[in-house]
Amino acid sequence: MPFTFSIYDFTGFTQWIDTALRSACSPFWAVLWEMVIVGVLFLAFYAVVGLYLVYAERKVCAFIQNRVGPNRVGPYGFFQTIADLIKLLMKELIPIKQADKLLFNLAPFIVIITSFLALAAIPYAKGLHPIDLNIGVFYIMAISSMGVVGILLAGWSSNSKYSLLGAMRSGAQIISYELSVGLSLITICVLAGSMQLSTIVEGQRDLWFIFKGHIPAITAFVIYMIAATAETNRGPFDLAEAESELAAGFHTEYSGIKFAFFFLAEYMNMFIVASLAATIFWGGWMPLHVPGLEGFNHVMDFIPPVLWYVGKTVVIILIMMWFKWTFPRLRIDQLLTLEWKFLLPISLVNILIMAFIVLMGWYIGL
Amino acid sequence: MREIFNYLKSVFFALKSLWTGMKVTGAYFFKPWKIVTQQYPENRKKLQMYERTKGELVMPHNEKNEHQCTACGICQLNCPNGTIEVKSVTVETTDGKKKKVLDKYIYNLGMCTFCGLCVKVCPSDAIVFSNKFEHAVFNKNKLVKTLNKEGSTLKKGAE
Amino acid sequence: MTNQELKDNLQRIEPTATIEEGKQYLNVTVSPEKWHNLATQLKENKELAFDYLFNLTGVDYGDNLGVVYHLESTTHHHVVVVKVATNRENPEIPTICDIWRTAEFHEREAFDFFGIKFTNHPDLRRIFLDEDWKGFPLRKDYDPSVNPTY
Amino acid sequence: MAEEIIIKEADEQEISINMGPQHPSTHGVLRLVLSLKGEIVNKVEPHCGYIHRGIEKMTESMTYQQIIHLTDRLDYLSAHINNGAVCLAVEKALEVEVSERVKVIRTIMDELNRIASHQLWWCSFGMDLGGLTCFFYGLRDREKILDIFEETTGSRLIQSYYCPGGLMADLHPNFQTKVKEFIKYFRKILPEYDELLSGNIIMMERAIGMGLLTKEQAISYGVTGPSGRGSGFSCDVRKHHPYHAYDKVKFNEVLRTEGDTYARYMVRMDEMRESMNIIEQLIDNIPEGDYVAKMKPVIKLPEGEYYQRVEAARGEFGVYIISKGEKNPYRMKLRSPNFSNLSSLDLMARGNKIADLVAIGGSLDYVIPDIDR
Repeated sequence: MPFTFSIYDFTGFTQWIDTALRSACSPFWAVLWEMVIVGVLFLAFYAVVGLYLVYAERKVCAFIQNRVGPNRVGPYGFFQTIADLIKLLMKELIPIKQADKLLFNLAPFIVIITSFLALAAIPYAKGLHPIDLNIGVFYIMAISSMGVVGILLAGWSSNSKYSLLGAMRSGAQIISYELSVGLSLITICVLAGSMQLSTIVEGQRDLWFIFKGHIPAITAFVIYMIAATAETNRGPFDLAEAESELAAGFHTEYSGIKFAFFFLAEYMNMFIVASLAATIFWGGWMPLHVPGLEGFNHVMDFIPPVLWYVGKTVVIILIMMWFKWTFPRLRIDQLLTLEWKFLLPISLVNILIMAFIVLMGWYIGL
Repeated sequence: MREIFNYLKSVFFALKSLWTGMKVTGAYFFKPWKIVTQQYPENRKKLQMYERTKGELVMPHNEKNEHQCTACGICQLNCPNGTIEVKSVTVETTDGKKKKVLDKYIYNLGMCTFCGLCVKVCPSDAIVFSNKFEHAVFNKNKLVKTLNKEGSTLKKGAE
Repeated sequence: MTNQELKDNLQRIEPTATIEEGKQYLNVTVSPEKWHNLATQLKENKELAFDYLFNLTGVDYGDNLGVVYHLESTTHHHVVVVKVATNRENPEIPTICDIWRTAEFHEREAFDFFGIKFTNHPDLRRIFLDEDWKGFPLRKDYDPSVNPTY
Repeated sequence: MAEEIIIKEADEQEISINMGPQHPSTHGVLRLVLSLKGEIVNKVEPHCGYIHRGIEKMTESMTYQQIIHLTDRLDYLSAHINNGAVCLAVEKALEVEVSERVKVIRTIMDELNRIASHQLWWCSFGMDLGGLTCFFYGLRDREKILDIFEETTGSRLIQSYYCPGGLMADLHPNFQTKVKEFIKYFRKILPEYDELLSGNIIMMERAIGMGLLTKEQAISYGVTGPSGRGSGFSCDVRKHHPYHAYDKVKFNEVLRTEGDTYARYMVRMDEMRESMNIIEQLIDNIPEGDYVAKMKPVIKLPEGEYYQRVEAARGEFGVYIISKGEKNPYRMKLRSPNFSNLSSLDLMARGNKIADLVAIGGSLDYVIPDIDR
C-alpha cells in the first residue's frame, strides 16, 4: 500500500516548503512565514467554504421544497452568496443605543474566532494537517463549545428581550449537548485508543470505525449526529434563533457584517462538526478499505484522500440539511428532555458496551 | 424490565416517525422534475393566462376605432370604490337631436378591486377585463387611464 | 323547543319583557335593568340552556342605542334574539361577559363603535381604534372630520 | 423591536414582551403583549386594530351588490364562504329562490375554498412549529385550487364570485374535469402531509396536551369552527342550519374531544377529506339551470332584520342586516369567527411556553383582517 500514499502524500510537499524557508531565513522568521501562509490559506478556505455552504443549503432546501433556489446571479445562481456578502458588507451597522457597546461588538468576533480555531486541528489529507495535537478531539470539543460564550454575550449585550431569550436557550442547549457530543466521540476514542486525530485516521486503515465498532459505533454516530446538529444551533434545534417565536433570537439586533459573522460561523460550525464526524467515524481522508479485498482497496486508493475527506464531509452536511428541512422545531423543555433522558443515558451505556467490546476484541477487522 | 422495553419502544417509534418524514423530503430532493417554480420573466412569451382573468379594465375598439360605450354611467354608479369616471359631452346629431356621447372614460387602476360589477352591469358590453397583469409603473398618476382611444366614436347601432 | 314554548317560558321568567316573533327568530326586548337577571336565567335554566352567544351587535336606533344578542342553545338548538335598548346620553347596559365569556371582546367592540358602557366589564377599553379616538364612528351622528385622516 | 411596555404592578421576575405587530408567527399585524416569567407565558393580551378598515361602517353606504367585494376582504382565505353569507341573507330577505345549479356550484366552491384555506393553515402551522418545508408543499397544492378558481371566477384570492341571486358567471367548461383531477391528486398527496407533520414525534410532543380548551369553555368563548370542534363543541353550521346544498349531501361533522392543539390540527386534516367527499358527491351532478336569478338592478331589502349563519373555514361566520327599506343596509354586523376565537387565546396559552403560544396560535388559525374587519 505505501506506493499509493506516496502519490497523494502531502508530507513531502510541506517538508519541502519548510526546508526551503529555513534555508532562506532564520528559524524564527521561517515559522512566522509558515504561520502567515497557513493563516491566509485558511482564511480564504474559511470564506469560500462558508459562502458555498450557504449556497448549498439554499439549493438543497430549494430542491427539497420543489423550488429551484437561487438562479439569477451567475449560472445556477452560483455567485448568489458572494453578492449577498457584498451586500452585507456595504450595509449600515446599526448601533443600538441601549446596548453594551464593547460586548455587543465583541460577540460576533468570539463566535467567528472559535469556529476558525477549530479548523486548525482537522486532518484534511495525509500531511495536510495544520496542527496535529495529541489531544485533537479534546481540543476541538473545547474550542467549539466556546462559541456559546459569544452567543450569550450577543444576547445579553443587545439589551433586547428576544435576544436575551434566544441566548439563554442557546446556553442551556449547548451546555447539555456538549456532553453527548463528547461521550459519543469518546466511544470511538476508546476503540482507537488515542485522541490524536492523525492516529485515529491511521487506525482506520483497514476499516472505518463505524464498521469496525459495529453496534456501539453506529449508535454513537447517530447520537453524535443529533447532538452535533443541536450544538451548531441548526435544524430542529434552532431554538436560539427560532424565527417563528423569537424573530431572530440572539442576533435580532445585529446588522450588516456583524450579522454575516454569525451567519458564516453557523455554517462553519456545521462544517467542523461534519468534518469531525467524517474523521472519527468514517475515516477522514482514509479511503474505504475492506479487509481481505486487496483489489478493491487498491482501486479505492487511487481516489485522492482530499476527495475522500470532502466527500464524506459533504454527505454528512447534506444529512444535517436534510434534518433541518424536514423536522419542526423542538421546544426548550423537550430539547433538554431529549438530551438528559435519552441521549445521555444511551451514550453512557454505549461507552460501557464499547469498552467491553474492545476489551474482548469483538470488533470487526484485524 | 417492562420500563426498559417501553423506553426502547418509544425511542424506536420516535426514530421511525422521523424517518417517515425524512423519506418524504428526501424523495423530493431527488425528483427535480417535480419543481413547480415558474421562471417568470423568462417564460413571459409562453405564459398563458385564463381567459376570464381580471387583469385590468379595457374598452375594446374595433378596426374602425369604434367602441360601444353609450356613456350611460351605470358602471360609474355601481363601482364601489369610485374607480370609474365617465365624462360625456352633449352633441347635436345630424337630424337635430341632442345626444350624450362619451368624451373620456377614466379608469383609475390604482383604486380598482376587480370585483367585476362594472362589466356585469354594462348594458352595451362596452367594457371587458383584459388579461394584462403587469401593472407596475413608476408614477402613481400613470395608473389613471383613459380607456377610449383618441378620436374614437360610438359604434353604429350600439346605442 | 318551539317558538311558542320558548315564548311562554321566557315570559314566565321575565314578565316585563316584550316578546314578538320575527321573520326568523324570536325577538325579546328587555330593559337594561332586567337584562343581567334574564341572561343568567337563559343560561342556567335547563329547558332553555342558551349557552352559546353567537353574535353581539351594537345598533344605533336613532333616538336610542341598543345591543342585540343572538343566543343559541347547543343542546336544544333553538335560537333567541334579545334586544336591550338604552338611552343616547348615558348608554349603560350591564355586562354579560361573566355569563358568556365571548362577550368580553364583543362588548369592547360595541363600546368602541357606539360608546355603550357595559357596567362591571373587567376591561372596557377601545379594541380596534386608538385610545385617543374622538367619538364613536358607527353612531349615525358621527362626524368623521373630528379625527385626522391619513 | 421590543418596545418597553410599562405595566402596572409588574413583577420583578416578569418581563413583558411585544409579539407583533410585525412578527413572523402572528400571521399578520396582530400585536400580542405577553407577560413572561422566563419562558412561561403568564398573560397574553391581544391588541387588535392594526388593519381595521371599518368595513361595517363602509357597508352602510354601499348597495348590497357592492358589499360583496368587501366581505371578500374579511377572511380572505374563505372569500367565497363569506360572500355566500351576504348573498343568502339578501336572498332570504327578498324571498328569491336561487336555482339548484347555483346552490350546488356554491357548495362546491365553498368546499374548494375550505380545502384551500386549510392547506394554507397547514403551511403556516408547519412554519410556526419551525418546519419550513410544509409551507412550500402546502402552497404548491393550494395553487391548483387557485388555478381552478381563476379559470372560473377570474381571480385567485378574492374572487367576488357570488352575487345576490346567483353567481357572477357560469362555470368554466373545464371546471368539472379540473376539480376531479385535483381531488385525485390531493387524495394522493394528503397522506404525505400526515407523514411529514401529523405523525412526526416532535410535532406530536409539541401539540398533544397543549392549549387545552374544554367543551364548556369553547362554547362560552364562542370558539367555533375546527377550533371549537377540536374541543367537542358540535358547531358545524352546515349540519345544524343547512344552507346551499348541504342538506342534500352526506358528510360527517368532524369532532374530537381532546381539546388540545393536536385535536384542532387533526380536525382540520380530516375536514379536508370530508370536503373532498362533499365535492365528489356533487361534481358529477351539477343540475342545469340559470346561474343567476332575475334580480332588480337596485336591490332594496324590505324593512326588517336578517341573520345568516354560514360555516367559514375558521368557524361560524354571521351576517346581521338591519334594513330600513333602503338600498343600503341600516346596520350590518359581520360576526367574524376569528374575533371570538382570539378571545380564548389568553386562556389557552396561560402557563405554557412561548413556543406553545405560537403553536396554539397556529392551531387557532387566525386571519387578522377577519379579526379587525
